[in-house]
This record gives sequence, C-alpha cells and structure tokens, in this order.
Amino acid sequence: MGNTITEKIIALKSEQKKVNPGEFHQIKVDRVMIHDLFGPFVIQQFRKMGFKKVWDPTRVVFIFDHLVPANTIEAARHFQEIFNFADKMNISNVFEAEGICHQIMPEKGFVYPGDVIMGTDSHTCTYGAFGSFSTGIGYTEMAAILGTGEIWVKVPETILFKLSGKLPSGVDAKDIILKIIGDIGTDGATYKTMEFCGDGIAGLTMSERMTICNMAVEAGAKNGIIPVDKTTSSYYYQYSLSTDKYLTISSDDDDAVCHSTYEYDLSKLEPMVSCPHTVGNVKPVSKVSGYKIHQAFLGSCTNGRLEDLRIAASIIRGRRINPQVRFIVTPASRKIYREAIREGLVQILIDSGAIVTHPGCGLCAGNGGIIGDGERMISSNNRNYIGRMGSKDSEVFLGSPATVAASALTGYIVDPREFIR
Amino acid sequence: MGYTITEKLFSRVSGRPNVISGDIITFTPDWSMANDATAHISIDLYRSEYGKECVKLPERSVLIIDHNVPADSPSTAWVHKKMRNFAIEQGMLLYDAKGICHQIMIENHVAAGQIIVGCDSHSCTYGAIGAFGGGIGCTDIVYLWKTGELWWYVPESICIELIGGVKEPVTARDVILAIIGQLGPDAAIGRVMEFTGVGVHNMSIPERIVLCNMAVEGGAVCGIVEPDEKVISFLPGRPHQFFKSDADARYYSSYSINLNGLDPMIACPHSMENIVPVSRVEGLSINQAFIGSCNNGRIEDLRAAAKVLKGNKVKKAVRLVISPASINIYRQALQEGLIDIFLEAGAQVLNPSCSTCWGGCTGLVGDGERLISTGTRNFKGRSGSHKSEIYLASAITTAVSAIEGVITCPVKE
Amino acid sequence: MPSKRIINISGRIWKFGDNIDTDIIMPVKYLSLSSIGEMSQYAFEPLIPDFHTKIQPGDILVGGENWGCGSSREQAAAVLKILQIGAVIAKSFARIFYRNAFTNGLCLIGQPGLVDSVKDGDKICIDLINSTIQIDNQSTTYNFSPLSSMMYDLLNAGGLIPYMQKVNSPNR
Amino acid sequence: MDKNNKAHTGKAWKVGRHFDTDQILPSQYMLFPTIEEMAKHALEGIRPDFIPNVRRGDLLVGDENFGCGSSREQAPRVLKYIGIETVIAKSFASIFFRNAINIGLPVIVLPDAVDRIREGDRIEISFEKGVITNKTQGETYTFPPFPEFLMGIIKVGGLLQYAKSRS
Repeated sequence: MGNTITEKIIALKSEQKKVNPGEFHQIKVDRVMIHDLFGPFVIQQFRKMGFKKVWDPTRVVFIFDHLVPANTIEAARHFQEIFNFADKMNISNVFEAEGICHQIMPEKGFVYPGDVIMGTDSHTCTYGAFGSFSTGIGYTEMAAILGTGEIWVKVPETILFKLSGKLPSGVDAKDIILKIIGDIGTDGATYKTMEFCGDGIAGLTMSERMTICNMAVEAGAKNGIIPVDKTTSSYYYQYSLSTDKYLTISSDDDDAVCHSTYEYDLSKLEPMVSCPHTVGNVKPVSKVSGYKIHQAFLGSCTNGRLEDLRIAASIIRGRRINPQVRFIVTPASRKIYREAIREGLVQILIDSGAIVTHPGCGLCAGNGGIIGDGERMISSNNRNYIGRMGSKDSEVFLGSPATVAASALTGYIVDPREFIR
Repeated sequence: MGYTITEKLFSRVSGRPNVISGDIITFTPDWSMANDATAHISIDLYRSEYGKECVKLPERSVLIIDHNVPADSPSTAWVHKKMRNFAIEQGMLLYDAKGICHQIMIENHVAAGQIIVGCDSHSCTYGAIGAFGGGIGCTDIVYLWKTGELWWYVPESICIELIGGVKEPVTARDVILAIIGQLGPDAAIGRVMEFTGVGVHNMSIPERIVLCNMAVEGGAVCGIVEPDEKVISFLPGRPHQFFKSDADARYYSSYSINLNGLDPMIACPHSMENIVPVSRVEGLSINQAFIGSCNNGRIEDLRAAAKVLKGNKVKKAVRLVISPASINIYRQALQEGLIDIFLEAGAQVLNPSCSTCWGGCTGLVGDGERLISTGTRNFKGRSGSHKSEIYLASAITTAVSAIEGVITCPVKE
Repeated sequence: MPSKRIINISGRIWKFGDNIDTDIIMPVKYLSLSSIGEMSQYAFEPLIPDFHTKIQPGDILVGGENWGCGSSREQAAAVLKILQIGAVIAKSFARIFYRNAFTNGLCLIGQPGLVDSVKDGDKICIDLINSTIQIDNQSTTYNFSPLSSMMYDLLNAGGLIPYMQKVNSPNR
Repeated sequence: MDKNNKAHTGKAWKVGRHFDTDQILPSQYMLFPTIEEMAKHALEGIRPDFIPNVRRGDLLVGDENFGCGSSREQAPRVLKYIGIETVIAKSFASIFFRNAINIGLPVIVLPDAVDRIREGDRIEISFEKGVITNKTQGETYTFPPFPEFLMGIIKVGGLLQYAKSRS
C-alpha cells in the first residue's frame, strides 16, 4: 500500500519506514521561520524553558514583515529584541523589511522539496507549493524547536484534489482555491493535508501554486502540498538557488489511501469571491457584481507577487481607477517591487491613481489602509474576518488580482473577464 | 514711509491702503487648506454650529489627506471618510493620498501675491513663492468656511540677509538650521522672517521652500522671499503678482548671515536651541534615518540622497525610511531610477505622506532609539516614543549616516 | 510538573457561534503589547467588549464549528489560559489553535452533540478519565473521544514550558 | 473665565521653555474621536502627574515660546476641556495664541509673573481688572488689557460665538 507525499516526508523525518494517519511522531525540522510579531514571545518562551543554545543557528530565519514600517512604538522593541537574540545565538538570517515571510523564504533559498518547515504564521503552509511539508505553529512550540530541532506531529489524513484542464482567460489560481474552500468549507480539511495534483496543477506557475497552498489553512488544513515537477526545479534555476539540497520525493503513489478525493475541471471555472465575514462564504463574482466598493487592496502572501502585479497592470494600463476608490498595492517583496519598477508596472499603477506601499504584510496585518464604518473593500489577501482590516462595521470581499484591479477601475465589484485585453 | 512685502500683501487682501504691522484686519484669503490631522475637529464643529449650511467659498477651500496615509486605524478611516463626504457635500477640492499638503498646495495652487492660510503650522512655506502663508486653527477655519473671512494681526518682519552661498554637500537645509541656531527658536515669535540678499536670490525655488518651511521653527508666522523670475519658471502659467519690500520698509530687527564656509548642521534633541555643526555629534549610533517631509522630501533631496546611497548599503539594524513628498515627486523619482537605488540600498520606500515626521502613524521610533531625520521638528516624542531622540539634518547627512550607522558629517577634514 | 493528574473540569458556560476566529479572540492590533496579561483585557473585544471583567475563573467556553480558525497567534490560546478559562468545548477546532491550547495547558474538548443543547450560564462537569460530560439539571451524559496521551501529558504538565523545563532541568 | 468674569483660585503648574504642542498632546492621540478622549493623554510624556492631579480652575505657567510647534487646535482644546483657567507665559507661539483666543481660553503674556510664580502656588485671576493674585506668596501682578477686538472674542467665549453675536 502506498503513501501520500506528506506521509513520506513525515516517515523520512521521523526515521520510520512507514507512517499512518492518526499516529503521533516526533520529527526533525529542517528550517524554522519566525516573524517580527511573535519573535519576542518565542525568545521569552525559549528562555523560560531553560534552553541556552539554538539547536542549529543556520536553520533559523527571522523575518520582519508584520510590523514594517513600524506603526507603533512597540514595534521597535520587537526589532531590537530579535536582533539582540540573533546576535547572541549566531543567527545570521535576519531579514528586515525585505518582504513578506512566505515570499522571502523561497526567494532566499530556505525552502526545498521534502523539507519540514515550521513557521510562527498560519500561512506557512505556502511552501507546500515546493513539495515541502510546512505548517504554522505557536510561539511556545517554536521555542521548543529552537531548543531541540524537533516537534511532534499527528500524521494527517490526505484529501486529494485532482485538477484537470486549463484556466480560462481572466480566471486564476485564486479562483481555484476560493472555489475549493467554498465547496469544502472553512473546516473542510481541518487537521488534514490538501494535496493538489493532476494536469491542471502541472500547468500552473510556482506563483500560482503558492497562492493555492497559501490558502489551504483557510480550509482548516494542516498543510497544502503539490508534487515536485519541472516547474518546481526551474524556479531554483530562475532564482539562481542551489539545488544541492533538492530532495525529490516520488509523487503520489497511486495506491495511497486518501480521506477523500475531489475533481475539478479548471476550464469550467469562473472568477470567485469570498463574501463577508468568512472565507468560506464563496460565490461566483457575478452574484455580487455591482456592489459599490471604497477600497481595493492588491498584496499579501497570497497575491502580492510579480505575476499578480502584471495581471493588475495589464487591466489598468491607460485607465484611471474610480476617483471614489483607494487602490493600495503592496508588492510581496523588495525583489518583486524592483522587478515591477523595471517592467514599468509601478508606473502604470501610480498613473492610474494607485498608492504603492513598501513591501510587507501591510493591510493584511492591519497595517495601513484600514477601512471605516460602512465601507467595503475588495482584496486579494486571504482573510475577510470582522475587523481584520477595518472597523467592525466594514466589509471585505476576497478575490483574484484581476477581480481586484477591475473593481478598482469601476468602483464596484465586477467580473474581470470583460477587462482582459 | 516704506512697507514690507507682508504689509503690502495684507494691504491687498484687506482692500485697505497702508496696512502696517500691529493692525488687526479681517480679510478673505486666496486659499484655505485643512488636513487630516485636524480637519475632523473642524468638520464636527462646523456641523454642530451650522448643520448643512453651505461653505462660503468652497472653490478656494482645499482638504488634503496626508498625515495618516493609508489609514492606520478605524478612527483614522473615520476621519478620512468625514473629509471625503464633507468635500463632496460642499464642493471643496480634495486631495486624497496625493502627497504632503504644502507640496500639494505649491504644485497646484499657491501663486505669488496671494495669502494662503492652512490648518498646519508649516503653511509658512508659501513665502518661498512670494505669497504669505500662515498657520491657523480649527476654529479659525470653521469661521472662515462660514463667513469667508479671517482676523489677522499684521505681523512685523525680521530682515535676514544672506551673504555668499553654500556648496554641496552643504544645502539650504543646513542654512535654515544655522539661521535658527543663531537666532534661537523664539527670535521671530509672531513675526515674519524675510530672507534677502544674494544668498537667497541665488537659491532655487525648492531651496527657498526649505528655508521658508522651517521659519515656524524659529517662531515665525511666515518665512518669505521677494519673488523673482525663478518663481515664474518654477510655476509656469500660474498667475502671479509680485510684491517687494520698500527700501525704507521698517523691520523689527535685521541680521546678516554669511553662508560662505558653512558647515553641515544638525539640531540635537529636544529643541531648536541645540543646533550645532554635525561634526560635533559625529559617531552617535542611530536606529533609524528618515528622508522626507514637507521640508526635505522633494526631488532635489531624493537626488542628493540617491547619489550618496548608490552602490552602498544601509547599515544592518538601521532602518532607512524614505517618503517622497508627493505622488508627482514619487513618479519623477521612479523615472529617474532613484526609487530603485533606494530599494537596492535597503531603504524602506513609503508612499507619499507625513509619516515619520509627524509620528502619528507610520515609520515610528521606539523607546531608547535614536533617529536622524530630515523632518521639521525634534520635539520629545515627535516621531514615536517619548524616550527616543531626534536629530534633524540634511538629506545628505541623513543618507551618509544611514550607511555608516552613526551620525556622520558628509564633509571630511 | 504537578504531581496530581487532572480528573475533572467544571464550570459555568459561555456560548459562542461557529468560526470564532483568532482575530476575534485576540485582535491583531494588541499583539505587540508586551505581556499576555495586558492583551487579555482585549480578548473577544470585537464580540464582547470587557470580556475579562465579565468572566469568572473556571468558566467554560462553548462554540460551534471551527473554533480558533485563522492565524497561528498563540496569544489567542494564551489569553484564555491567563483568564483562567477552564476548558473550551466546540463542535470542531482549527488545528493550530488546538496545538496552541494544549501547549498552554488549556483543555479543549470536541463534542458536536452537546453544543446545541446548552445555554449561557449552564453548569457542566467534564470527566477526563471516563471522557464524559454531565450538565446540571440534564439527565443526558455526553461522551467525547478521549484525549490522546500527548495532549493529556501536556495538560497535566501545565503546558509545553514546564514540560521542557523538566527536560532541561539539571536534576534530570 | 466664566460668564460673569468672576475670579477663580487655582493651582499653578509650571512647565519649561519652548513647551511644544507635541508635549501638550502627542500626535498619536490627535485622531481620537473626541476631545474628552484626547484629554486623557494631555502632557502625558513630560508630566505624567498632570492628568491624575489637575483640577478645574488650575492654570499653566509656561516660559518663552509656549505652544510652539504645530497648529493643532487640539492642544488648547484639551487644556480648556480639562478646565485650565488660563496660561501665563513669557511669550506664546503665534498659532497657539490665536487658537487659544479663538476657543475662548484667555492667555496672558507676563514675564515677571512667570519668574515669581512657583509650582503649586494658589493663584487668583481677575481678567476684568487685569490682576493676578498669588495667594501663596501674597503678591499681585498686573497685566495689560487685551486689544478690544480680541477682548470681544474672549468675552463671548470664542470666535464662533463672536460670529453669532455679530449676525
């Protein structure tokens, strides 16, 4: 009997021949990511536990993204405490205002297929796009890993999503994952793995795969994962990253046992939006088109990549956003920001009336761009909870970069397909 | 008896000949401006006093959202919404997240010969164009919206003659710091700083803007420079009326300042009383550097900073925060490749806004931190924590210090 | 590590709906405060302002599906512990919250059947040995799946910190 | 000053030179929805003892350049809300001065009084007579009357009331 990719990685890292869903295992961690918001808490717990040394400083990455630029006096204390700790522990991987953690981790070469990566952020599941087993944990557990290099896991059951066909123009990866979450619900995959496979996935870029795995947690999943293929390896060449550590876990065994299987024909998909106030409240955009919006946001670890900015710019080029709408664009990393400048995308966005802010979590972490009572926003990020990005009496709709850009132009939620050139 | 430019400007707007300092006049300003630091109070006041009644001169009333951009909290979002609604309802001009109010006013409205009032102390900036700019409060602007008029004590003027000039890396920023350092932060209380002499006439308009913008830090109501041809080429096509002070105009006092050989200057915490040459405080470690504000966030300042930063990296654990003063400046910097230079050097490039200089929203400094800034003020807690220190210097000094990680004088012995 | 094993948890009920997310339990704007104690004053702020003044130690929270969904912020579990919440019973839990709760020594019980038949203020008793729940004035006994030994160990240790302290203790 | 121009007695709070608007009310609080909420943070950085102890009728005694800095009318407004009777200083920043007059918070320029008054002195002020009485030290200081136009604004309680009184 075969195993799923996730089971194989857990077996490998727990030094077992085979593991089965439901079993508890202690596994070795390849890399940890800690962001600025929780850094001081991890450090405090680490000390309380009585540890003196980090198990392996080269495997620890600190990223400042939630609190940059500092919008509170407290933020500066977080930066200082992390710098001091990193210095003392000989941790050299500290990235300040370089971009969002989940973008920086793969970009800087900290994510490899077959790796176990733990992060103090729920969207750590993003790295499944690279065939790694990655998930979010709390700061106390992170402290324990810093001390021991290990963590306990319960082997998750796998839900298989077989995607076939090619996405129609104007429909993208965000629409796929929104559609899936709408179907299975925000707890449809709780404690399970969402494994995405099929020729539909093979046709997607790494950026698109990251969007899909990023939102696995929004269906409650422990992790999302995609088999490694040529697209995966070409990413490492493109970013000139070493492939020494590249571990190919053979893809899903045909006889692996899955909890359940879903099939999607991508060619039949239409643009989707997630309506207030839960990510699971997903509808085709046509059902809410015409809703007036006050703000549009393009950014976050879900959809702040170069491809997303390209989509938005191609829709907006030569047009002006609705004067009643604030359009905030936050590239996911400094690298992306610079590439977007070189490609002229930033110029197009600025000329249309958009505000481009420094790379970071930005609005998605409640930082700059908060909307007021009775206001409505269309956003490319991953959560639309009450009060996450505005007053309790505001509304957030989640959509693809194309839907966000097209809606910013019209001033109301709109199907982007009519704006594709 | 002669008159100062200021007296002549007030004479024009009040419609009374021979207005002199000390007169209290009522007049209609050419423009009024309010921003999101205080406009919510004004709008609430207006609504509670006058309900839905129309503003007298909406076409001359400007609202600008620049201090907290993008909104950082539900209460800020609420302030912005209030301003947008009021602007639409009253037919006022609204600039939403387009840049810092004084830069926006100069780019779009201010003309030589005008009197402009703004609910912001740095409205004194407009003197660089040969206009009078004065800061007012919320009640003032509510009264102005309602009646179209304002009361004003016509101020006396101080004549500050600038002799000689400065050369890079010494800038107009160092000049105004030196002037305030020499005169003291209260030398010009309630008066106008009128800059005269070759030193100022050789300056470009952006340099004069730097000078006049900080007049308020010397206590002045306004900083003013006699307008010349440079004003016309700086604001092509904008109507203007030139006023000049008479040779026998009366000044409260006069100073003469020689700019030749001036050192780069820096204002140390926590007041403008502590202005010294940068070399005096060299080597102090910094946590953050800020380039921006209505004083030093223009393209000339960004170019100067980029020249220093190109090919260099900001020191580890130092944050360099850069915020162009307006979206037009941002665009210009983008086209000139400056934004990319900043990003490559490791700076955080913020969208145009008051940011660190105003300390209410973004780019803040924490307890025990030291900031070097091109902002306008070094008051305790101005850019964040009350337990932080702010040093004010030029864009060049700030950029050099960001690379070194310590306060560094750009001129080496 | 406390020597006594936890056998029973009893307390008064607070009822909540489905999808109680971490932004409700602990809004992001308070996450950079310097202590969990300070943060706990803002627990549930979007839903129940001043929650911390309204609860009593030992109170039990009862929710619907997907309790604790959203971010990995451990503060959401830690504030409940510091507010001395006895346990949380829900139809289902989001997984990061689940881990974080036991990491902090906070007991979570998944019991879909009970949730709809209790109301605010009911008194209940959870028996961790027999995996049953008894509600005052109701004859029905509700069963739940026993806690895994990993969770039960963490609970009895008082969380992962005391657990690790023991590992690092020189007397070991 | 109350409507009857009756004299009050209050305690003097002394602050230093160049007492700026950021000290009176830091930027972070300026966008709070009401003056009442802002007022809780008045002087908090520099005089944390102020808010817990200040009483209606107390007065601030500044030095040179009181209220320098920004044009924020929130600064005099929080002082007035708290019940500060007046501010006495050697000189005032011009925008603070006009803001104070406009909201009906009379401010007095009197360098001699500033040098004599000590922290905590009991002070009584008669605006009508232009006399400051220092009850603790048993001294009086006189100040020149406000110009007629400004007195007109102060008397009716501020600029907006003045606008009403004229219409």
